[in-house]
Amino acid sequence: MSESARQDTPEQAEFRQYCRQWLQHNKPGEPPVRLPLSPLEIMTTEQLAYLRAWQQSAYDAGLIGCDYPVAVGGRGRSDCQRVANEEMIGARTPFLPNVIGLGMAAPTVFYHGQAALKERVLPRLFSGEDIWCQGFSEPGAGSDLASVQTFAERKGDKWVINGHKVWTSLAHFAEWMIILLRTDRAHKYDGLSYFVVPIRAALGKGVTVRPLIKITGETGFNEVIFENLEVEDSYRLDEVGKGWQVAMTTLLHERGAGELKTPQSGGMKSKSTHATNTANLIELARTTVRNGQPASDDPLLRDRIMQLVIRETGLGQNQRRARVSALQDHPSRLLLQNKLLASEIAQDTAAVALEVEGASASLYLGDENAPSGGQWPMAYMNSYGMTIAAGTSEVQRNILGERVLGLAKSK
Amino acid sequence: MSESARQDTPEQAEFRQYCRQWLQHNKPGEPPVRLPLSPLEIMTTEQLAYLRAWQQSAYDAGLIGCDYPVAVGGRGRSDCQRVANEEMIGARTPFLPNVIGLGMAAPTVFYHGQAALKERVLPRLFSGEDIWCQGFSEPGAGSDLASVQTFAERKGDKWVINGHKVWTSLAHFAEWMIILLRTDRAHKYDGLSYFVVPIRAALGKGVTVRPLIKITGETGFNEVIFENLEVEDSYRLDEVGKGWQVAMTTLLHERGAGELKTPQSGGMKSKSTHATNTANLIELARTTVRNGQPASDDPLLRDRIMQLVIRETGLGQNQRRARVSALQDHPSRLLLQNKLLASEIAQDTAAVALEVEGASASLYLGDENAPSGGQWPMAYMNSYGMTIAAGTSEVQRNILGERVLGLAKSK
Amino acid sequence: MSQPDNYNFGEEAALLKDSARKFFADNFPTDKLHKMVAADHNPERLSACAWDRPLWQKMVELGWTALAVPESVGGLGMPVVVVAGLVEELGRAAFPCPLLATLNATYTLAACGTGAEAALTEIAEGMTASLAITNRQASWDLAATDVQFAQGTLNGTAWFVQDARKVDRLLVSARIGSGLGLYWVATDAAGVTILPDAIVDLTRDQAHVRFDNVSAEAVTNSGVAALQQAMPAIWTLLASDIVGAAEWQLQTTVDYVNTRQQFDHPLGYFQAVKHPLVDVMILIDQCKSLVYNAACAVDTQPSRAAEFAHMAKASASETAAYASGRSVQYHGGIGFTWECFVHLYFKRQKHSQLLWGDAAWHRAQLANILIGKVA
Amino acid sequence: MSQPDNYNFGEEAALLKDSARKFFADNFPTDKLHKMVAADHNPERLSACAWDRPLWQKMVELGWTALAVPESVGGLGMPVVVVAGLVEELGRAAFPCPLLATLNATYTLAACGTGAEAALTEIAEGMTASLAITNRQASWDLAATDVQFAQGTLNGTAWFVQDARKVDRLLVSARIGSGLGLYWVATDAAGVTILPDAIVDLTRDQAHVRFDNVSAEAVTNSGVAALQQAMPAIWTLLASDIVGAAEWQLQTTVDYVNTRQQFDHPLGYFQAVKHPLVDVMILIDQCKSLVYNAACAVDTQPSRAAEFAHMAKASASETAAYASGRSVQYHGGIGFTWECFVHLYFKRQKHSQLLWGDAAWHRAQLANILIGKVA
Repeated sequence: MSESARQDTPEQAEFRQYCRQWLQHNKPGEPPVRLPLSPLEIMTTEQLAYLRAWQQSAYDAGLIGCDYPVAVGGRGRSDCQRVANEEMIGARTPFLPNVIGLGMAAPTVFYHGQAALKERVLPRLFSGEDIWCQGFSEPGAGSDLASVQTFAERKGDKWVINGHKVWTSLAHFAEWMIILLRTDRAHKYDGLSYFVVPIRAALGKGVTVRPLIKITGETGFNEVIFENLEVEDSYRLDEVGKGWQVAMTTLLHERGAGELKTPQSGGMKSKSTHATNTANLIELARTTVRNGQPASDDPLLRDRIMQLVIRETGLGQNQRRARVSALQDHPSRLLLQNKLLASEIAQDTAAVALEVEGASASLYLGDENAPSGGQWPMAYMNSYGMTIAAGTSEVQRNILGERVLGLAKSK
Repeated sequence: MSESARQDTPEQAEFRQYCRQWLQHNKPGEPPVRLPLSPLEIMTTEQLAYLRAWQQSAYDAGLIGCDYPVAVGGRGRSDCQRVANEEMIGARTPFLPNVIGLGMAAPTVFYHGQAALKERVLPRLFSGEDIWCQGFSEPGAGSDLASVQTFAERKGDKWVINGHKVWTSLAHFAEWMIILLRTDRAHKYDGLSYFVVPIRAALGKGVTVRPLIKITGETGFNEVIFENLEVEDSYRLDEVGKGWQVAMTTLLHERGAGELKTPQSGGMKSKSTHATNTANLIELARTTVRNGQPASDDPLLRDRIMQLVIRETGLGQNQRRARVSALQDHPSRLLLQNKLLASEIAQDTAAVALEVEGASASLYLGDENAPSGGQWPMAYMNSYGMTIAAGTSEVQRNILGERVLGLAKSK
Repeated sequence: MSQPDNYNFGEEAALLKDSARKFFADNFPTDKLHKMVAADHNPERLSACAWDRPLWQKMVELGWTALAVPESVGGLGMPVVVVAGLVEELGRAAFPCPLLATLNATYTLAACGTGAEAALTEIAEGMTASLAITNRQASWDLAATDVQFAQGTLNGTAWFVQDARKVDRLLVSARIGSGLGLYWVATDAAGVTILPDAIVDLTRDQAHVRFDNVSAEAVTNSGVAALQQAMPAIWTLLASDIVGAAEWQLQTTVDYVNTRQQFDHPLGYFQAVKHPLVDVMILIDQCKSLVYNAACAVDTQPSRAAEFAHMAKASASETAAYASGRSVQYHGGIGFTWECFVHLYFKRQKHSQLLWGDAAWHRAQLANILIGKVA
Repeated sequence: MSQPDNYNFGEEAALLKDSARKFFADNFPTDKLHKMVAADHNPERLSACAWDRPLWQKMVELGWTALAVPESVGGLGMPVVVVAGLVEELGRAAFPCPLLATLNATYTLAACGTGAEAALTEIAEGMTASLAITNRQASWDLAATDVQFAQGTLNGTAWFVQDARKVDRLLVSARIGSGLGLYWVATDAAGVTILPDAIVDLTRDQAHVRFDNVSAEAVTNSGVAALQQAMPAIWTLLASDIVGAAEWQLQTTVDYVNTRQQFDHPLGYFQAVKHPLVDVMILIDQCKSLVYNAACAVDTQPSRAAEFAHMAKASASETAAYASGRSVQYHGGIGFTWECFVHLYFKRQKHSQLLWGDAAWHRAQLANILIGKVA
């Protein structure tokens, strides 16, 4: 019996039992298709269909959104999502496809949307029937998010949207988009408002979704162009001019630092998926012959791999320690490090893997002789998506220096 | 015959011959005292006397200041100091004690001082009779040099100086100080003026010199306090308000990027002196037994030592390439890196040496069992003097980014 | 067997940690430390041994030296996580005293079985001790020693003995035949000569100790096994000391760069200062998390104690080096002076960094566990 | 014997370097490169081999492929420093062509003695070639090969053959008895099968080549000695290619961060961007200085050629990795897209970084020279 289980409330204990039993009988079998590494890399409708079916069944069983009130499609439980997540991951289930919806849109709509809107959109969000995407970044607004220019102009009880969003993962599958818009050009932060927009319905009628190609050659990101798209005022979250505050709710939950725990499953082993972690790196080093000896015998590589093991373990232990208040001097000091550390550890892990592979690191996915099917060079390139997206590593260090250490604000 | 010799002009060739012969007969013998690592660390009058005698004889022989006009104590040669330096260093002579005088004061006085002043002070500067020091930094003006507050107030044809200078090496031996003073509080840069000040004569009468102790425990730096010190207007260099431009001449020559080549000797081997370089590091690794094996057999240490060898060699080759215009895209791109690289390579070299020594790195100068007499921990601590003084490494990177790469000025 | 989520770091542990922090803050602020240990700046000085013995006595009376002693022999039998909390505060204060040395001896004795009960009882009663188990080369091979035991007496020299001049007893490792014995010896016993080292670190003393026909009885004859069992706690506690000291370095430097103005801004405004300080914080947090994980492993998951302790000390050594360098660099000129306090921690950290194995050594041991030894 | 201060990099060398830079700037700007090599973005694509053969012919007519060929066999017999200058510009343009491959073959042949004259003459006349001397594991041990020579024929597979589909000839290393022979083989000869690799780098092609009873005659039977003599030039020229490409990455990124505005400032204003870009420049300059030092050593100080060439390639590999990472990171989102040009250099540099030995391997060889082999 795991330690977290040992600390369950009665409700959690009973729910944990239920989850276990349900998962025993309802965990989906091997996927019919090669699964992507993460929901953000879903490329084909086959992949989506398989993952969506899993989310639907997990939702119907009450494992997703269970801490939300019944009225909006939840089960009104208290702190049970954590239990469901532990059990789903423990059971090595597939991940949930509607990741932006569950992790960012749901809490934001829940805290800032009107009752009618919540009741309409959240159930289909939890079930995965409606995929959600996020419209924050723009060509001119990356690290400096508050400089978004996509404009919503009021026309009676409607708003007319014009502009250009980029890096919108899943937009090509999404029904809805959470979007940060400018409603006042005179004020940078107070000139922003936050909406939900039914983009699928408007495809070809004011909304164009174009795929962006990553340096890996993969698609998955999109750019979304808005031309005179009309949306109802009821799709607005919170007041006009409060968009920045609403966006903070989104980012807080994205960082896992929000009130509502994000539903998570995953852990399903699949030969075709390949995680960027030190376990796989060590496996690679063991099976690679390099200058005549196993790479795992090379003292320099051993040292560099151990450096990564220590950072990886440290990150895991940070998350554990973050739950022990007596061992923290500052509430968000550890949580705010997660994204920065995870992305940089992944990047360095992939970089070392390429050195382990040596000249064979030149071989890519299409090459039958590529070690690990060419996944490591792809992982290395993708790692820059991680250190750039959702706040570059540079921005993350600013946030940590200013919010945690209390150093003077750079800008 | 060295390559540089091969490229000598007739004058240089003849002069080189002369230098060689003179050095053969006049190179000083072993010092009677333990010599410091650099002129800036001269602590005793015995050390100073020995080094001063050497500078005097080299000056009398025409090896020092020989490119300066005869009128100011030079020999009116063209580009012969370089030759003298090569020969003096080749002959492994002691270094010259009046390093600030020769490297910074002399060219500054020469380019910005009045004729009478030059003729008065430069000969005794070259000969080493007068030691010079530099009064730039203040408690409140470190990286931001232009914020100096030590004030010179005009009183007829005199100036009255009040304030506080720090990090003035050699001040306890110095006759003269080059000093950057504020003469106008209204303008930051244009409110500065540059003087030479006879501090020795004024000790106890308006000038107080107090030693500063370094983290190594060594003395050598000083703080100098001015209380109503009167100096003549003829000690001013260039116009009132032009102090910043004059200071640039000083810094340019400090960086070795000035018109006039600084007289340099050195290279004398002395068991008591210990240079922070990879040759000594390799020697240390060879002679250290670490976890049962010679440290020089440890693959990780070998790799780290080679990293330093490569940086050290690269720095030397930078200086060589800096003289081949066809292999440079920007005139000062290489020169401006010297100080930054030299100080950081020294710091990292010492750091690796401490790891080679392991627990024995805890042993300091006073310990008979200390490897290399405890010089490595001292060198490591002193390396921070190098990365902080004369423009911190952070300031150096700003300069390189802005002046060479043309990036927007940080401040 | 898995660990408790909260490291078993409960009420009691939190209380002790807080009171320790308050104890040092109230009784031994850094200026007091500086006045006490930095009196003589001569780089060729011989080793000093300046410490506040009366304050130390208070710590003994508070029972801090008996924390790790098993209850069976009159100690408090506290888990290592609790002790780690105390040691973190000790490191933050850089307080010169034989607490770590005594704890190291305690954990080693506790692994020696019944033969060690008398010694442990002495510690429970307030005696202090230090390990004398290192050879001239400071090899971290536990079997390495330059002391021999024969005909009931110890002969040879033990090197790098920490706080030797502050302790009452030494736990000495000596070769006996093909094995290794551990011996409990009074520092004032006949034939024991403590030869102080002149060290850089002003907050500790260190010595090599000569043994000339010192009569002694073995606490155990399976010294290597006992040391093997004890080292994870020893590595972890030193790492905890480093974490506390590094946190002092970080906070002190943050305070300075927030006040020091250059170019019309506090230094901390500049990313060239801000981001490296964030990296210091990141290293400290990594290390701190690994310390409590390792401590908890010693308490509840012995099969993985060595693995996690190697991680903790490797991380700590990197943290000590980086935090120290940045603390001096960002204090600028003033940080390079003897009068500024940062060099006290700079030197203590350099000492700790290389003690009981540096980062590379611990990673090499870790690799032997996780990847396997190289054939 | 010491080197000339100016590396013997004179008029002629400067002229060639400038004209090469102009040649690529005029005829093959980066957008043209992108259009040519980045047509197919499918990550599972098979290897393409897109290059501008007519432009390459111009280069051949300019005599660039004959630069390193000794005059005795109709070449121009230029020193390596001159060639390094040309290759630096090639790297800056990331121009897909078999110049490096042909130069590598040339230096190896030039070390083979009279037996190589015919082959060198072919190169002097415009033939292109590549080395086929690497085994499946890409061991950089010069004696390692998976090809055997027996009864006048070659059998086996050579791996990681660079630009194999662009060249006319292969210089193949094969085991013959206990020795190693080098063989000059036409790529269209009977029994030669070129099996293209699907590689990340879009600016080169790579293949493994199968030899089935390919009849061939040895250019030399002391292949290891010849390769040993040639490798310093080969390492140095690849390092020079890396330097040129890294300079492109630096300047392109500098231009971008000077225009891209965030938080009311160009990105380059922020030290978090400015200082790492300075470090990129520092690495480039270190590498460039070491490249010309190594090239000059090959020309004038053969006794130290290997030592200096190891430094150059070790430095180059670090430079390639760091410059590439920063170029993508500071281009931000746009730098992560296929349409942006930076990934072309990112991928070429990653390929170059690991080719002919990575940084750690070269440092290990350097240590064997400077410290001595570990007993």
